[in-house]
Amino acid sequence: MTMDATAMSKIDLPALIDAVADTISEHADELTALDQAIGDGDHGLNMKRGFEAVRAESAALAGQPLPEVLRAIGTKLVMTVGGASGPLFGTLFMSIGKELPTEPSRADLAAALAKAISAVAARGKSQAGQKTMLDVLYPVQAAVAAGKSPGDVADVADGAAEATKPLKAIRGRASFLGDRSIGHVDPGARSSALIVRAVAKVMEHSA
Amino acid sequence: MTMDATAMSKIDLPALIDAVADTISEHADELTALDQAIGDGDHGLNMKRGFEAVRAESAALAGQPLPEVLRAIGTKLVMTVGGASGPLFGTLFMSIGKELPTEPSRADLAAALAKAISAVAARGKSQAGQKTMLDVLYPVQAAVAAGKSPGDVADVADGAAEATKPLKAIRGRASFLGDRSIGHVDPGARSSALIVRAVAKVMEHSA
Amino acid sequence: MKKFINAVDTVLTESLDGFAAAHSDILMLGGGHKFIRRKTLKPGKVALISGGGSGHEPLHGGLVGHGMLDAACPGQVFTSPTPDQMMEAAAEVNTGAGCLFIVKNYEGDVMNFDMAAEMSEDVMQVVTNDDVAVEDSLYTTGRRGVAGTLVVEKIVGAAAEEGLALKELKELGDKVNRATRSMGVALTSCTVPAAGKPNFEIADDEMEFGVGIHGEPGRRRAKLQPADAIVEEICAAIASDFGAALKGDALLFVNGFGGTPSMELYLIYNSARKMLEKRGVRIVRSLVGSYVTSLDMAGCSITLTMLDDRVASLWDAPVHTAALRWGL
Amino acid sequence: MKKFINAVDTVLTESLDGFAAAHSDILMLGGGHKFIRRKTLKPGKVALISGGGSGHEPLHGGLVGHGMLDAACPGQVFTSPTPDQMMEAAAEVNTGAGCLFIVKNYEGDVMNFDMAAEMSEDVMQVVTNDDVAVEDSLYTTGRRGVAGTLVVEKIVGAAAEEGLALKELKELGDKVNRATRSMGVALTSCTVPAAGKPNFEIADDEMEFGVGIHGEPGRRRAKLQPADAIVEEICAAIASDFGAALKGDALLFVNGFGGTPSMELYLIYNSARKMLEKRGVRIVRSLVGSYVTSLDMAGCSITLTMLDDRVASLWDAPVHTAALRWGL
Ligand SMILES: Nc1ncnc2c1ncn2[C@@H]1O[C@H](COP(=O)(O)OP(=O)(O)O)[C@@H](O)[C@H]1O
Ligand SMILES: Nc1ncnc2c1ncn2[C@@H]1O[C@H](COP(=O)(O)OP(=O)(O)O)[C@@H](O)[C@H]1O
Ligand SMILES: [Mg+2]
Ligand SMILES: [Mg+2]
Ligand SMILES: [Mg+2]
Ligand SMILES: [Mg+2]
Repeated sequence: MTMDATAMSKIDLPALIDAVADTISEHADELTALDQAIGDGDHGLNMKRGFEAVRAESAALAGQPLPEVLRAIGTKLVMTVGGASGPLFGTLFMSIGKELPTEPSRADLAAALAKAISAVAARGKSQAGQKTMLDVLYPVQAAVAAGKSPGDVADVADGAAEATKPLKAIRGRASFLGDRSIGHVDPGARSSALIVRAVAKVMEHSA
Repeated sequence: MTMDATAMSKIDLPALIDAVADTISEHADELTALDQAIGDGDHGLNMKRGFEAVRAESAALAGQPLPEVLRAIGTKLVMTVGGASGPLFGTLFMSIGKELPTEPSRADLAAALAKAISAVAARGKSQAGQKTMLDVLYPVQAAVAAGKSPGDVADVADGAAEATKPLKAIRGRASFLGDRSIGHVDPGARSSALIVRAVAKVMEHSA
Repeated sequence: MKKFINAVDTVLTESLDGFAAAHSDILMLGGGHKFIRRKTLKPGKVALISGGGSGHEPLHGGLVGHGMLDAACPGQVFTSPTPDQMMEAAAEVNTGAGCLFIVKNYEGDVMNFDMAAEMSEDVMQVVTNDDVAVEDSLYTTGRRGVAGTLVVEKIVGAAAEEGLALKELKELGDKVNRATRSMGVALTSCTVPAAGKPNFEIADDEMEFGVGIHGEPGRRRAKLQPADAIVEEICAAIASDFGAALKGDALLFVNGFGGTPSMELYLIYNSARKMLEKRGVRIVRSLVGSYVTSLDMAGCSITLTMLDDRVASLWDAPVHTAALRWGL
Repeated sequence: MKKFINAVDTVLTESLDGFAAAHSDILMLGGGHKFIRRKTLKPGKVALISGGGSGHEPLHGGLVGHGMLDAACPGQVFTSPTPDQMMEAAAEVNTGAGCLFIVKNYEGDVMNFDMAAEMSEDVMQVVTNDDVAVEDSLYTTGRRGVAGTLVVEKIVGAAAEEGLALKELKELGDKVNRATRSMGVALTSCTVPAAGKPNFEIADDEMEFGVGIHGEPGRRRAKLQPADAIVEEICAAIASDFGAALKGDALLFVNGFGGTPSMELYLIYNSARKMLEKRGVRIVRSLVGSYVTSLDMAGCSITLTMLDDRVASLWDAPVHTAALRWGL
């Protein structure tokens, strides 16, 4: 199965929101534990608070077009997550929403993702290789652009998250640890991969 | 061997001071541990500070008559021990010094002890059976009055200290614990017994 | 033991040196670290002197200054000061109107202050005993003086500044003490530097109810409860002890024992305020913070003082000490 | 986890309610607990707004009041506040002269305040970054803002009270920040209520050197040292970072992280003061206490701010907040 415009526009948005909120909430303790190791131990709490707030508005968003919904999700995340991840994930969703047409093709999605990831990097003054969520987002965008299946994209995301382990953090709170940040998976990379996996599953089902 | 006036006046005062300071310092941790159980964990520290201060003046006191020395010891304890034990042990030594003639008989000692213990009880507004140092001092006085040998007096003191274990504290910090004070030896009773044992040993040697 | 120290024997003097250097505008040390005194004395004012074992900071040294104490005598950690300390402090800060000793009701403190009073002139004493956790009967040494002591020192300090005479101040102090009740709860013990380990061990789901301020065990060990349940039990004990006197305006003082963050203290305050107001008291003055501590002990106490207009205005009077400041 | 709480989700709001009730003479809460604001605003004065994750109390809410902040935005524990909080605070306390945001240099804080600034009018920002434990290079996110932030807020707050314009205040804030260096050491971690366990485990004879204020590990773990050795290492780091600027008058601020008793803080102050004066600085102002905390973390930081006469007099200017008070 490959991803196409049909799949995108057929997506069950409430199901998508539920799936993402579910995975984040289920993994909140794991994300917090990752953040305790090289950060301040709130990433799971932050993401859970944000995506549960999004879920609470899911019904209200149900009828609206995809770009609107994504923008609303982004705004909600900005207003509820806080920390570094709030503005960054918020910017990600807001930007995808801004860039995506109502009935997007795969190429539209790849392009929107590319722009949104640039917006995240601009907001974070960061780039690939600095042990952040970007180290998952860039390869995910590449995989989408290359036409990989949702499941394969999710595998790429998982691998990319795991691959942050040997990196030394240059951005984010973990950078304060210097070399001591080496040997741990970046929490934001892990949460990004979880979101990608959840989205991929829903897309596969709606295909 | 029994105690008599000769023994008393022949006593090597610097040796006596050393013996008491030694035993208190050696048992300071034990006394503190007893006080941690039912008090505030400072009894060993307090007593050690006091008797080491007394020891530091030992040379200066060497030439002086016994009553003077005892008064000086008491005053030094008052000015260095602090807590409840400072005024109480200070009063004990000061009063014995005040009551004792320069060449005391056993009867003199028993009488002086009786008066000094009353002074302690007055200062502490306390009496026998309240789980305090008095529960050692009263039987010690009785044993001295009864003509027991120094070694036997020290045994009485040890037994009396141990016998504070089942008592419920009515005076001192341990009384704040109510029934929870039961089952522990009173720290001041234990330090009193240690002092008696040290004094007894020195008296035996000078006999 | 995890502490910032150089040697257990010098903790107190090094800390006092730092304290005096940091607050040299307000206070100075007496010789041999025997007392902390106001830099500038007010001739003709009754001198207020308090003191007690160290480890309760900012009590009492942090309360030396305009509107509160003239001198504070720091004992060793959790050990009452010795009589020479109070005698020398009194000799130095008594400008002729006499001295009032404010003493927390522990036998050690009482006996040492008593001896000092016996050997000094023109001294009266107020003994604080606000801790309702301790039964006040013939079979105890009476209630402990705990956080309420700060309230007594503030009120009497303001009145002394106004020029009240020794006997009037003693009566006022006794009155404020009678109008004050406290009770504390601890989540951990604390470590006296020279002892090197905590006074008691306690499991992760337990608390000590009815503790004093010396890291000692309390009246009873219990399972840790939600904050509201803890506060309810403390407020009930305080209220029942006040009996019919529980009415009208009051000062609510939530005191941290040293290791409890202010986030939790304000949460406790929020809970206590509601529960006490439900019982018919009006909380018109408040104090929240770690003022009467037990080194690093985690825990807190709740103190309630019933106020009349006069006492309330003395509470509001200017104060300028290391720890308590307003109106100046 | 041993804390006085009812439920992890309500710790913050309950605590804020208590805080607002206890200090209702000085401040009040914004809707939805989004900010703490001065009760009485001063028309025509530039509004100072700070904020950050909670758990650092009394920073920042305890610094709202005359002579310091107009509003503080509390995030969740250790989590930067969200932009709507700063936007709503700005809308409410900006009386026409504009708003200065004082932001600690963490990416979360910076990004959230940036977003709020982009969506508000007439806002400038001062970003504090006083922590010398963190290398300031292209390969880091730059230095953290830690206890020095309080100094910036005090100085800029006094200048705002005098009527300085937004741009002047921004320049003053940047200048004070550049004249300020800090470094911290932790003996324990701390427990975020919602996480339920400490961020890191640490042995009884170890310390974390170069920590920030979020219970996170520091630059390096080391064996516990005597206080003088710890202070010497911190002072050396601060001094070498100041370089030639280390001369003349200075403010020495010894800050506790929450779990360290004031006895130890004053001992550290005593040691630091001597070591810095030996290096040629004159300590003419001092602050010692737990003002910029990490919940219940045991540890402390040392902050040094070089003072000129103008900055010293702004430090001395009257301030009346929950946590810092003098001259009023
Ligand atoms: N400048 C940045 N650019 C990209 N991602 C970042 C940046 N700073 C932080 N992150 C991401 O945010 C995650 C941390 O989020 P979170 O713990 O919620 O916020 P905080 O670090 O403020 O506590 C990191 O694991 C990292 O992936
Ligand atoms: N009122 C009293 N009468 C007699 N002995 C007392 C009294 N109060 C305390 N003690 C004795 O003092 C001992 C405690 O001394 P210490 O720990 O040095 O002082 P503190 O209790 O002030 O910390 C108790 O174990 C008890 O034997
Ligand atoms: Mg985090
Ligand atoms: Mg004791
Ligand atoms: Mg004691
Ligand atoms: Mg955070």
